[in-house]
Amino acid sequence: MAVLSYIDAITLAMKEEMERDERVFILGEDVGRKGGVFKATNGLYEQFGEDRVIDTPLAESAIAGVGIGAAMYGLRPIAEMQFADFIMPAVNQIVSEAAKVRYRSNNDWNCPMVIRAPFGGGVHGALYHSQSVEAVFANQPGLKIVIPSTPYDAKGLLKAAIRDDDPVLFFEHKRAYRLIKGEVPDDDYTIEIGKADVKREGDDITVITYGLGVHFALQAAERIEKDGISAHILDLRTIYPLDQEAIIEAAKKTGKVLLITEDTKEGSVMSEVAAIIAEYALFDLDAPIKRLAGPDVPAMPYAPTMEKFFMISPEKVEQAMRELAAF
Amino acid sequence: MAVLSYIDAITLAMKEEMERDERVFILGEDVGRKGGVFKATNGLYEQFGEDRVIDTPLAESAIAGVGIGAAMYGLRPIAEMQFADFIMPAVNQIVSEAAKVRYRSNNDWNCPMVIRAPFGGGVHGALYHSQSVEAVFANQPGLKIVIPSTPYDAKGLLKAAIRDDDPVLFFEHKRAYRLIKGEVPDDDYTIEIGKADVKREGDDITVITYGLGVHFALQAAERIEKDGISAHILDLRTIYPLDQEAIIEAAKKTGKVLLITEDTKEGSVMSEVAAIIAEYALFDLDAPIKRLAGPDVPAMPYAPTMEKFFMISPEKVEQAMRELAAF
Amino acid sequence: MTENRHAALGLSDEKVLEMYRTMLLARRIDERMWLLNRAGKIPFVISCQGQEAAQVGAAYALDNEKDYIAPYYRDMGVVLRFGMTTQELMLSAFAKAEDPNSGGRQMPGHFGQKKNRIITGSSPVTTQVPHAVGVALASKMQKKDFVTFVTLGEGSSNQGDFHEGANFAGVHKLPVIIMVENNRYAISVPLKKQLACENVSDRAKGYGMPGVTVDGNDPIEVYKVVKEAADRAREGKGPSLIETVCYRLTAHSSDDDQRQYRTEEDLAEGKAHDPIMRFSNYLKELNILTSELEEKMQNDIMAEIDEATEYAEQAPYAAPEHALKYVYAEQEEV
Amino acid sequence: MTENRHAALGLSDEKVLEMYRTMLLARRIDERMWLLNRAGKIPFVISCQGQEAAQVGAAYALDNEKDYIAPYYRDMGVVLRFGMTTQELMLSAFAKAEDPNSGGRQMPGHFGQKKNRIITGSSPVTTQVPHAVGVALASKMQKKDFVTFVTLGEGSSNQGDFHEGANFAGVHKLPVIIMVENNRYAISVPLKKQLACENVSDRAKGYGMPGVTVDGNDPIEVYKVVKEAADRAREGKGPSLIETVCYRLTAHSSDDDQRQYRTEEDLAEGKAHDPIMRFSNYLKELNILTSELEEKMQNDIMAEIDEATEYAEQAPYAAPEHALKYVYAEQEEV
Ligand SMILES: Cc1ncc(C[n+]2csc(CCOP(=O)(O)OP(=O)(O)O)c2C)c(N)n1
Ligand SMILES: Cc1ncc(C[n+]2csc(CCOP(=O)(O)OP(=O)(O)O)c2C)c(N)n1
Ligand SMILES: [Mg+2]
Ligand SMILES: [Mg+2]
Repeated sequence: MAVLSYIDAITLAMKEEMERDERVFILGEDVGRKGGVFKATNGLYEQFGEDRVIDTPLAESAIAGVGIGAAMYGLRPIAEMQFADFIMPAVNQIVSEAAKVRYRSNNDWNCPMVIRAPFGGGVHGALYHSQSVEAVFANQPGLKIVIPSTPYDAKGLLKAAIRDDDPVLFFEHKRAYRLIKGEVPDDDYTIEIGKADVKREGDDITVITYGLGVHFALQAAERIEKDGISAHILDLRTIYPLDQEAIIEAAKKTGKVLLITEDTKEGSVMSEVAAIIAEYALFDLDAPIKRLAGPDVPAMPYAPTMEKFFMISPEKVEQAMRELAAF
Repeated sequence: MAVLSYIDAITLAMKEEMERDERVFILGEDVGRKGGVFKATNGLYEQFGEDRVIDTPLAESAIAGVGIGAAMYGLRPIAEMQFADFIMPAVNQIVSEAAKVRYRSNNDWNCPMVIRAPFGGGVHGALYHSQSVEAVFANQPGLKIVIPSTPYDAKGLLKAAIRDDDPVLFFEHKRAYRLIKGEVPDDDYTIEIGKADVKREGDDITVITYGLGVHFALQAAERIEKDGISAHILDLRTIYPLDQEAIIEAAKKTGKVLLITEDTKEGSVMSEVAAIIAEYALFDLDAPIKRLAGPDVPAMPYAPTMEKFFMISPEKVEQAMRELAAF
Repeated sequence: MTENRHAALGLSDEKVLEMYRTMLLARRIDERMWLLNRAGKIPFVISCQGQEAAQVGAAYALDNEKDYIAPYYRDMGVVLRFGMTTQELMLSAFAKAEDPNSGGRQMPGHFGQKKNRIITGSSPVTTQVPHAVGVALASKMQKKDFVTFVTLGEGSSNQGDFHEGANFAGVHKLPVIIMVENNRYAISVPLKKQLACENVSDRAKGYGMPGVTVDGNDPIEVYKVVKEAADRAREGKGPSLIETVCYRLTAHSSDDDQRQYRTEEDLAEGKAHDPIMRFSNYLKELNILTSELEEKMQNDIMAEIDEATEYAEQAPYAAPEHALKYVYAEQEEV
Repeated sequence: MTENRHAALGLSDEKVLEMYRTMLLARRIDERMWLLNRAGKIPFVISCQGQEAAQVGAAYALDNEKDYIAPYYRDMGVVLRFGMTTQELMLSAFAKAEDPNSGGRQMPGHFGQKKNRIITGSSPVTTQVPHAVGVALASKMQKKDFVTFVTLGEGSSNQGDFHEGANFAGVHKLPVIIMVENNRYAISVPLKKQLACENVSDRAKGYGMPGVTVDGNDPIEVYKVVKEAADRAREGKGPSLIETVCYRLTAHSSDDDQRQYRTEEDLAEGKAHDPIMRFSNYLKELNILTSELEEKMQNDIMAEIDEATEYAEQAPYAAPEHALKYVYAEQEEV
């Protein structure tokens, strides 16, 4: 078992799936010769050629829309949006088309497509290279949205997404790309989409989060454990549709729930998580459901002072966890 | 004081604002000679001419984007999206641009623009002429989203939206257009954006909703009152950013909360309302926070059987209210 | 004397008669739907009337056993040629469970039928252009020789998706035919408020593809240019843009009243160019169609429509709970 | 002997010297930013290098006291002419509170300065095209005689917003100039994978506007065509599309390594066409510029940049909590 970075696990998943199934292909901006601006498709152009790793014109609605067409035909496109922030021109194709193909045709057609996009901040990306965009889509039945936190999950979930018969948005935290490393089996495994994962067992407080937040929570959990506070950490992994059962179980486990997202707070994915708990586990709660999130401002500024102010961090997470434990 | 339909109140608001301020103008598809496919701009082309009531090419991203440009210059565009479902091609302009103009320029530029769009179902509009799209936008700081329920509110809120110095999405329930009538003062009043409104005082259960849901709740409240159940009804009116104070107060009032939206449930605006209550009024609750919403399917089907199954109704609302009261 | 223009294109007399019948069938189904709508039996109609020549001319130039089509809402003439039946169209109009397009989930005019390679469509205009380009990309990648055919209105050619889709097809030289059915109106907005160029086909150059404008009232002309485009596509020479100019003979849809924005003369001009009348005359002048044959054709068609209407009206709606099905692949629903 | 090409256009020798100085200033600021980036002092640079002639030629053809501009990220030459100072550009590079573009909220290259009518820009490419069209619409509605000038890259001309914006401008005959700075690459993707047409300006016809392609390495040529377009616009004759062809002399940005996808010859060809060198030669051959004058210019510029850098480096960042400000109009924030 090799130790891989988060991004290498993603590259590996695509490589293996492209070797396994000739219907799988990649399209996006700079994904070919350059191997992607983050190098997520590194080496794939060389291995599979320009017909299966397609440098498209600079037009996201076409990247999504052409992918949808190819997927409806029966291929398995993986479309890359260069930054999640630039998925916005493709919203109509994703929401009106990909999400609704199966439903509107009464199961006659389907759209087995993956749209990958790097998201998230803390990389001096400023307003338009730092956003969390999942909340825009996490209200559209027909879509699935996956956000892995570890290299292991990234590989298994991306492979599952590519094999899925429905459209999957796959958001990758760009700061995790090289920061997060972990063991990744060489064999061909998949992880079921729609299932959250307990990343740490604990008894005093429950933290529910995803993406980079998982690592921040794990680090903070180590620290507060020294003070005898035991944190239970649930990694959502699929943030739409949510794994209600796992959420309810995790909330009930400790009765004190902290929800963490890097996204701005109001209307985030964590609102739905809170609503699920308030609807199905209310009487098991010993504390108000707390949310730690970005401030409600349009996006993360460039200047380091303001970026840091916006961004969640292990310290902010630790403080929120301590406060909740003390409640 | 005249009794006007919901749509006539909207037309009147635009007419008055265009008379009052020559910077106000309308642009959209078929808004001119035809007066809009729903007739919301009826008579305005005749009164103000084709330069101020502009029939645009069929291109929503341009309708939004050209409006944004004109607004940045200092005009006050009112852009009509023919159906809320067709706002999707304009998401990039709305989310990346309109919402962020002020913030990204550090208050140097702003974007005083209104985007109106008819939304909602129960009109045999099928998948693409029935959607509630507010959840897509109700996570974007910089935007305000208004959804009036009555002719009175519609006029006052639309006038406030037009005078607002920031972008406002103004969603109008298309089934309310001619169904809902009410008294509308002739004078020039506005209603503050960002404030919810108690539409009915009550003690046993709290219903929080907006749009057509308000009327369904009011009807149901009348009926259950006969059985001694007293319902408190809060109309959100502005669904982003939410009026937290009013929500918390309404929830605390009865301790039993029912949230109603016509949108699909997961990730709806009601998730945030639930989260606010679970964060700030948890210990005042006597029952789990219940949500009545559309099923999590892509959109409302055309066939009357399935449309009815999807759509909320006074009967469904009444039942949910009774169940909550009995809790 | 009228010149025979179809023979030189390889169209037999039987073929053109069949084309005429398809045009007439489309027109009559459409007319019936308006009647049903006005009688309160179906909530909505959107018409092919005035565009049958373009639709049928184009569809016959394609291979209806292997090509893919991404039609827009007016394309009844196209889908009839590609195998959708009168009964199926009526099931769709009545929104019944058996409707092959959507099981009654979508409005009529939202075509889709996999077995006939009719790609499922939606309401937001022009999204089908990138889809068709994607299917054409698949065709090229898989080294197939089918062509993908996509249509839209002239107003819709102003959407970004038209530009992005056409450009993608041009760059990758994909086997796709983009046909704009220019009926001079987008609901109430006339051509000159939609486009500043003379012809929609002027846009082709910007995508490195040939662009041609033809009389959309003449199925033979349309057949000719679509056939050429299909041949080019199959030979690996890439996409084409075709504009068919015609008239919209009805209101935009059953929800519209076009007298609000169209003059009497404008409407009369449209009627004067009715492609059905014109093609009928052409065939009669060449003695391919006779009045008797036409009457029989009409009678057959009316019987077919009566039967289809009867069937569709009686057919059941989907059960209410069917609304919950097919959000995701079945196995996931449990 | 070199022919004087600027006099006939009404450009005095002082004016062309000023143009040259602006080009040189842009180049030197840009080069300094790269040094600062490589020294770890600023996180990001995106360059104007190779496009200064097009930018400055165009900007001088506009009225910098009344016209509006919606520049894209490379347009340092344009914003310098419109009044943004070296110090302001450096404040932006260092993301300091005083940066007039965004108070340090946006990356450098995201221009905006209301007092100079520089419309605030974002990162998603091409969104500025409809904005410029909207400002031009306001100009027409308010019967003003200013022109709006908007730029973008050739790759960006494939976005739907280009099409939708240009079409809107064409239909409404708006006073807007759309200039595509074609540097043959969109990050790593070469022109032929972006567009299938010969020239980006081939697209103009589809919007009913004139389209012209000029040598983007020659500020005089660019001045000429932009001046003509501005005159047309002011006379109510509507929009124009201009394509300036040039080379990108740097990597796409400080995050890119262009040797991954560009050959040595390609890079050398760019260098050989350096517009600064070329314009310097032109001016020298006409005895408008001397080596002494050029040296003095260089020295002045370097002093200006040194001072600006020093100032910007010392200047404070915005306070952390400033991140909370200006989401909505102040009065609403309480
Ligand atoms: C994105 C989008 N915007 C608006 C509409 C509403 N709408 C339906 S058809 C139509 C006009 C289409 O005109 P054109 O493209 O010329 O086609 P035609 O109906 O004339 O055949 C409009 C505006 C829509 N369906 N989709
Ligand atoms: C909508 C969008 N998609 C992707 C990007 C990422 N991106 C930034 S610049 C660029 C290439 C632009 O190429 P071109 O338009 O030719 O301009 P150039 O940089 O060559 O001047 C890309 C893909 C973006 N900024 N916006
Ligand atoms: Mg039309
Ligand atoms: Mg370029």
